[in-house]
Amino acid sequence: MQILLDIVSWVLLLAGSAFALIGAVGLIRFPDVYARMHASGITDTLGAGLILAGMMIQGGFTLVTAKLILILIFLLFTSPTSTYALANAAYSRGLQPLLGGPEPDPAALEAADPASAIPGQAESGSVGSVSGEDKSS
Amino acid sequence: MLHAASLGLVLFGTWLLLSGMYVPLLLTLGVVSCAAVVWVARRMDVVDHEGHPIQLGWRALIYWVWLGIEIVKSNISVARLILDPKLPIHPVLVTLKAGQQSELGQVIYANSITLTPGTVSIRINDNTILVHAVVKAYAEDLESGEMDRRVTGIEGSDPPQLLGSR
Amino acid sequence: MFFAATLAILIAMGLALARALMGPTVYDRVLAVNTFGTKTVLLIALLGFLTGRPDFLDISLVYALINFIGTIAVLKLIKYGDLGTVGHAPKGEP
Amino acid sequence: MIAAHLPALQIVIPLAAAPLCLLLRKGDLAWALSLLVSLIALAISAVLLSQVLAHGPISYELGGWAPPWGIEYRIDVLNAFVLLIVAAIGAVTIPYARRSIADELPESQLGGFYTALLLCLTGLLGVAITGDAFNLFVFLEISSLSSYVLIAMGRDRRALTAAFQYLVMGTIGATFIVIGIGLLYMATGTLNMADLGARIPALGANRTIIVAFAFLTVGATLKLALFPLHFWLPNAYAYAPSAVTAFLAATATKVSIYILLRFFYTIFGPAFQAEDLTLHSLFIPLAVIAVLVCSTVAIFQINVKRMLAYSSIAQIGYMMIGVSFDTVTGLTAGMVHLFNHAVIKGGLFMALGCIVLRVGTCQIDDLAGLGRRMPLTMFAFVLGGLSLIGVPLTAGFISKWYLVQAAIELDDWVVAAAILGGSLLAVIYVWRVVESAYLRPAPENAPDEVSEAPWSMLVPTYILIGASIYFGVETSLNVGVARAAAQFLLGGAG
Amino acid sequence: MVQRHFILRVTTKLLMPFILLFALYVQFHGDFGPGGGFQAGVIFGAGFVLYALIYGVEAAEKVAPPGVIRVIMTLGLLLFVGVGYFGLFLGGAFLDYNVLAHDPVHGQHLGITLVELGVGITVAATMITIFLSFAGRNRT
Amino acid sequence: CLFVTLDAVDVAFTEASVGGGIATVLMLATLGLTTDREKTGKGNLRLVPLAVVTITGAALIYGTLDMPLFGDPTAPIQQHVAPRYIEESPRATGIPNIVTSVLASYRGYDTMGELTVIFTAGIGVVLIMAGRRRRED
Amino acid sequence: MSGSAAILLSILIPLVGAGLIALNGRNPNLREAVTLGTAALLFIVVLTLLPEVSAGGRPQATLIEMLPGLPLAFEVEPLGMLFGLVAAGLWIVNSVYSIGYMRGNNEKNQTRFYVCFAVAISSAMGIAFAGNMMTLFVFYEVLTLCTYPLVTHKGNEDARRGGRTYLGILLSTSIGLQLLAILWTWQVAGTLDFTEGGILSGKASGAVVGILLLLYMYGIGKAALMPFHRWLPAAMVAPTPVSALLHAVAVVKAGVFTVMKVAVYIFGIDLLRDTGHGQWLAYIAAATILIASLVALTKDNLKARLAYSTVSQLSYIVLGAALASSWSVIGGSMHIAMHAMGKITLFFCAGAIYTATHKTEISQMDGLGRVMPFTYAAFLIGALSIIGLPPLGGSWSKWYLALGAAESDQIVMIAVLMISSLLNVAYLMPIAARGFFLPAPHSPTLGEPHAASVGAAAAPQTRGIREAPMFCVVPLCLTALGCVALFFFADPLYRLLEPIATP
Amino acid sequence: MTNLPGLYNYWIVIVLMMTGFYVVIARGNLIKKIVGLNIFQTSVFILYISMGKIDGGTAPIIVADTGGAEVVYSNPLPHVLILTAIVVGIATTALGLALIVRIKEAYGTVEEDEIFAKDEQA
Ligand code: NA
Ligand code: NA
Repeated sequence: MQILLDIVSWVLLLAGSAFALIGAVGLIRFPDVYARMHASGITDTLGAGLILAGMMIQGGFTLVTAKLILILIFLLFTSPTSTYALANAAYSRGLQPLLGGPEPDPAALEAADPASAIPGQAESGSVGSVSGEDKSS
Repeated sequence: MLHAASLGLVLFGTWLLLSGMYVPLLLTLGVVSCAAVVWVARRMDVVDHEGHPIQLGWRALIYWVWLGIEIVKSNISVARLILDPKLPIHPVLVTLKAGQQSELGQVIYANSITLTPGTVSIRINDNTILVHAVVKAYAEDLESGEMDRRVTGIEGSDPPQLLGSR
Repeated sequence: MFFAATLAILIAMGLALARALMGPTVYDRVLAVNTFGTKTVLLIALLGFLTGRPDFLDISLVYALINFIGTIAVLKLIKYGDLGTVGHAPKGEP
Repeated sequence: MIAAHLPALQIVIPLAAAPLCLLLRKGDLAWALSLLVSLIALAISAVLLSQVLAHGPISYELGGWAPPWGIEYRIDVLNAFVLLIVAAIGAVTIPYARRSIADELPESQLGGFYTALLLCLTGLLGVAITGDAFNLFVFLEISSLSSYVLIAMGRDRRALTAAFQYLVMGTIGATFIVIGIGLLYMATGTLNMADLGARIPALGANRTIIVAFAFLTVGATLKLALFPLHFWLPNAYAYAPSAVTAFLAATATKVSIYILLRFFYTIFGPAFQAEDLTLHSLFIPLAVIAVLVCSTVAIFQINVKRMLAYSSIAQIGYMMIGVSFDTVTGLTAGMVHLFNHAVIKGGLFMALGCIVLRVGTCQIDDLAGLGRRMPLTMFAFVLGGLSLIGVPLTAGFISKWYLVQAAIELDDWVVAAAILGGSLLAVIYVWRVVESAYLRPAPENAPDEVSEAPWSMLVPTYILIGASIYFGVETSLNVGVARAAAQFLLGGAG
Repeated sequence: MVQRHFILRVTTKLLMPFILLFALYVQFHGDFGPGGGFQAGVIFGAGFVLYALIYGVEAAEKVAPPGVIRVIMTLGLLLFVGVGYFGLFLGGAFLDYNVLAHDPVHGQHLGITLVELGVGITVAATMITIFLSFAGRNRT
Repeated sequence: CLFVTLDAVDVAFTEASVGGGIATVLMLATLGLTTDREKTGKGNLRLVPLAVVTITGAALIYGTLDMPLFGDPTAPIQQHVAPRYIEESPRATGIPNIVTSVLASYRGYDTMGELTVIFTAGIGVVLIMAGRRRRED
Repeated sequence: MSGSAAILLSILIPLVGAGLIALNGRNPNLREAVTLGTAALLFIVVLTLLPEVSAGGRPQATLIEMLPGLPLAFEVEPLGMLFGLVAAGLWIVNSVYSIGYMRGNNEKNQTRFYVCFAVAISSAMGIAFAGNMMTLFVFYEVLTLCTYPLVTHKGNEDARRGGRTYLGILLSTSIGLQLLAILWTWQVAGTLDFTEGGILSGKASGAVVGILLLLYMYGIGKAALMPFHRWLPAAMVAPTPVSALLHAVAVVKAGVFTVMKVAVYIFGIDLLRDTGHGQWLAYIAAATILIASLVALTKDNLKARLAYSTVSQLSYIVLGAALASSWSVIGGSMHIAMHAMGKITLFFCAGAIYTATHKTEISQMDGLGRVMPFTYAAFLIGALSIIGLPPLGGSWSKWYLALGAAESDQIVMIAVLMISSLLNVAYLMPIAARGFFLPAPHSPTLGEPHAASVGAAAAPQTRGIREAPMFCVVPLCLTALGCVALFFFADPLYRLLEPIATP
Repeated sequence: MTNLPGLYNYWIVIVLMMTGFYVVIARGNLIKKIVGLNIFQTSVFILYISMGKIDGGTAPIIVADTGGAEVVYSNPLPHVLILTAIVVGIATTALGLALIVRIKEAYGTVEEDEIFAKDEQA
């Protein structure tokens, strides 16, 4: 029984590791920040989930498992929220996603980035002048 | 009040899970802590149907299971994209209608979209959600509206609390 | 086996770090740092198992929490230029 | 029963009073509490000094844990003396501060001000009293952080940059000290200073120890603004609120000297220094340069606070000369000057504070004609200036006497000449002020009604100025205790 | 038209009680695992920071009025120092916990718990104070 | 995380909450309040600081030469004071976390000082920030 | 009255007087009365010490132990007795004169003036009676500081500059050199008590003695040994009573007195002679005597000429110490009194001339002798005394100095003394001669700085007698008589001083 | 010199430490100075913690169930010291940043050279 659990746990851990790695690779390979969010989503969801699940099996029905579950829940709540916040901030600040063709143009990316200097409001006036509204409103 | 009591219970359960030490002193401290947290949380005005959505009930659990499966599927799908040497992606932006009545429902919907790799919600606006999909097919999946319906479903028939619900 | 997972996480962290350094936009960096944080959470949990004392998961939990708050703060700064602005709808407005 | 706990109370009474000051919203209440506490601290330090003189070192085990496992207070003649200096200056500054600070800060900040001042006092006393190397760092930081805040409360915007500069330098210094303490701990396994002192000789020429020595020295040197690591000091003193300048000038650098002494003599011991000649011979030239260069720079200042600040750096040079001589006379000289300079500079900065209160500035030209308009204040300044120069019958003379004597004992004529040369430079910068105040008419556009400073400020000023005369005539306290401390340090550790 | 940031707001609402509870858990379990007053205070403060980030400084100050927080800040320190004095009054040295209870071990435990509580209180209050000072700076 | 590998879990915990949290948030707040533009071209190497740093670093490395080896159980640091904490503190305080008992009891006085430092920083920030706001035109 | 009480009183009385003067600042008559009363009282107290000291007694007093082994202590020996008498006695005269001068010239800040004056006398007493070098140094410095406000009395740019030079040289020499010498002495000898025969003999080698002597001699800036003499002419910006105080009564005399004390009681005459270090000092003194005299010749400003004369005359006293023989020491010591009396007369005269006519330049004073006969007669007497002609006091001191030079086989020094006397004649006599014999100039405003303000008084000056106020003239007559008297009372002086030369 | 490999980790820490130190003293931007200070201090923390590490040791929290095996605990004292030092560090950082905010308001810049230039003019 223990061996079976170990095997399951190892498989989960390995699979989780694989997904975490794939997500990281995606983070490198994808052409723009919006696309990369999908890659990071892999790590945050299945990567983290599987690894934590692997550990849960090792932990058995103990408080360790409970804490691992709490961690997972926490990740599942916060990850999409921060991704949304990120996408929303980027989009509100005028960063357009690359659509259609798979070939990204780095120069265009740089030019389109209004926030390359933190927080980078050089062209939009003083800090804080962009109030709480979306431009599209 | 119901929310507060329920929150207190949930918190105490969490305490028990975290603590693992079931001695009188720590249990007492746990009760005190939970009470204190409920008090602060009420002060912060976070104890309501949004902050502590007990009204969703068991329907939420079913949704979670379904969502989990979706997440796994889309994970595998996007992983394939990443590992494909040609990187066959074709990002699109689409605007989806969010049929939920409450902000909570829309939040669940938007976060579900984001949680499933391949799609990211960028903005919620007047019951519409702007979504970035890495491949057009993902966007079309969403446009089919199944997730939207399911989220609307768990909302149930609670009073419509679209905006300014507090 | 924990070791293999740890190794994988470390590699993934390295890649995230690379992305953080490469940018090119500040959002890429934020995204990379955020993912890096998530991996740190996993790493700490794994290290607990690796060293045979898995009761240090609290640290993971703290890390996850801090990572989230940090990301929100950065984004708020980028978006509004300071941390004090109210970033949501005022009460009662439609 | 209380008597046994005096060492703890010396620190924890001001420490507990600091938050209470914040709770007392009214500035006057906070002031009254601070005053009470500072007087108690002074009384305790006096009792402690007499106990130490009578019965030898006192040890107090905090938390009841025996050293080196717990933290120990260890009071010998040296730190009892320093405690007395710090507490006395505190007890004089706080009465003075009431009027001076009320003029410089809004009412809403007064409670916070006294909190910070008490914290600073606590920190300085804590540094002086502790027998634990790491605890010294903690209390050093209490005093440092509160002094950054106190300095930043100055009205001029340069107070902010001065505080920042001090913060950076002070933190580098403190971090160096932490590194040094860490290395010592690594090599010996203990943090208790007496224990360290007992274990280090056994290690012989250990490179880790040597580096620790270097880091502790550099760190303390940064804190005490020894030339050429002094550049943070002039602005800090010039732009802080007057009472703060008086307090810090009279205490903070003194405590840093104490730290250095403690490191040199209790932890490393005279034997270690004898081997480590390079560092030792580095100090005297630096100190001599400090005396000459900074005195010269002081001459060219137009802001009198800055002038006195540069003078302070020069005076630190004097103290370092004495301390570096490594003889009983030299150490006595260093410590006598430590005491005397605290009194003199405190008094001088207080007199300046009176001027700032009435005139609004302390540019040398704005002082024109003040000899007539603020006779008591200016007279205090002149007396203090004479003491700074080292004229006979003032405390400054006693310092110079012992310093030169120490130099002559070692046939170090260059240093002797430098010490006296520094005095001559002091004549020049002091006299620039005197001339302006007494031999020039008040400027045309000067405010009409410049009256004498209020009594609440004059009395504390004259207490310190009077002390700087008294200790130039009746020297049994300062010289006697300093000599006892010097003998203790050289004898006790050897 | 209104910025729809309710995703952040709702998530924060959901998490907030658990963050605060976690802080208290860390506070009271520092004896057994990693953590203690300082960490608890920081986490509590961090929860508050999150609240202020999402709801704005004004709302945060309504929940935690700066004056009150400053008082709490002093109370934590006074609790610590007070425990020290208490040991002194009971005949021990300053901060001697052995005398706090009949049994030294219990005394130690009690002392440590109280002292850690003082640390937690002051640290949390200080974190909140500092953050609000910074974040509230740009208000007119 | 590094601290976990060095067995310093309490430190890791603190560093996680402080380094990742408060310090970052404060840094961001400051950036928000101060930065209009990022100054570029300031990255050139400055020789005097470089010399200072080199000398300091060389001194430290020199100092390491007589240090006990990393992890050496016979090092003085493991011999003198610490063993008694490990041996005695669980009995004396009834607390398994030795760090906590040393922190709060054996060296409780240090901790009181530390708390005072925090307190100082708290009121210090309030006092500094309360100063008049003088904007330059 | 016991000796120790008298010593302390003589320091205390002027201080108390200073306090009373300050309190009576609003009532000038009362203030001046206090000044005079204090001066008289002081003189009496000092006089009470004389019998005991003459009889070989050495009254002592100790105030407090400032540093371990270094008390503020007093002991009256012949040299100090002499200086004390001179200072106390001349203060009376000077006070009377000051009243006339200050009122006659409507000077400002008169109260401050009298207070500082009294403090200066107090410190002069402290110097005179100091029982050890430390005590002497303390009062020496106090004297410097309390005369600074006197020098800068006018408060204008000239006064500031003069004050700077004054304070700068006196403080820097005393702190930079003298203090070092004192500390060194303390280090070598272990004591600073003035002891007959010196404290350094047997303790210090020849080279150390030489360096110490150099440090002392230049450290005692008040002795105005060249090249540290600049302060004296610079201090001429002060009102004339101050110049008199500086040049005759207190400051310079304190300087040369200190030189004597150091030579006699720190080094000991024998040590100086045996090590031969007196030799070069003698040369420096001789050079100062001659050069200063020559400079004096070139000065048209009366006070400046007198100032250089003082520089020159002071070095007689240093020479006396340097020659290190019994005669020379006695001669030098005597010269303290003799020069004091002569020079104060000359300064009083200069002040009287200024008060009456506001003239400062010698070239403007042609024919004034006929207008101010008393003043000019006194001037003549003073000048002759300085030159060293009998029957005036100055002749004795020069005589003993010459004897001393002969005794120590310093024939060159005898020549120096003679040449110097000739130079004295050359720079002093023309002033009197011009006053008595040259006709008054036709244009009274020629080069006259105060013409505008005193034009009315200056115009008719060629007719009749127009002396300065009584308060000015009487004192200068008295001191002129003093010059004569000193000639006839030289013997008691000699007997008083004899013990220091023959231990 | 056989012990050198056992010291390499100290050297890495020292390099990190000196990087921070360099940033503090070489950079003119006040915020960067504070960042440098943080790096500097953090590496000192690592130095301390490394000295407390013991081979085969574990975190100094007593394990209730040792399974009969001898448990070696790492030295807790450096941890305690560093906890204190961290707190001091964050306190310093907070103060420094508050000062920077005020400096920015008063001078309009956070660059050291510009601040000096403005002080010179005044
Ligand atoms: Na997604
Ligand atoms: Na703990």
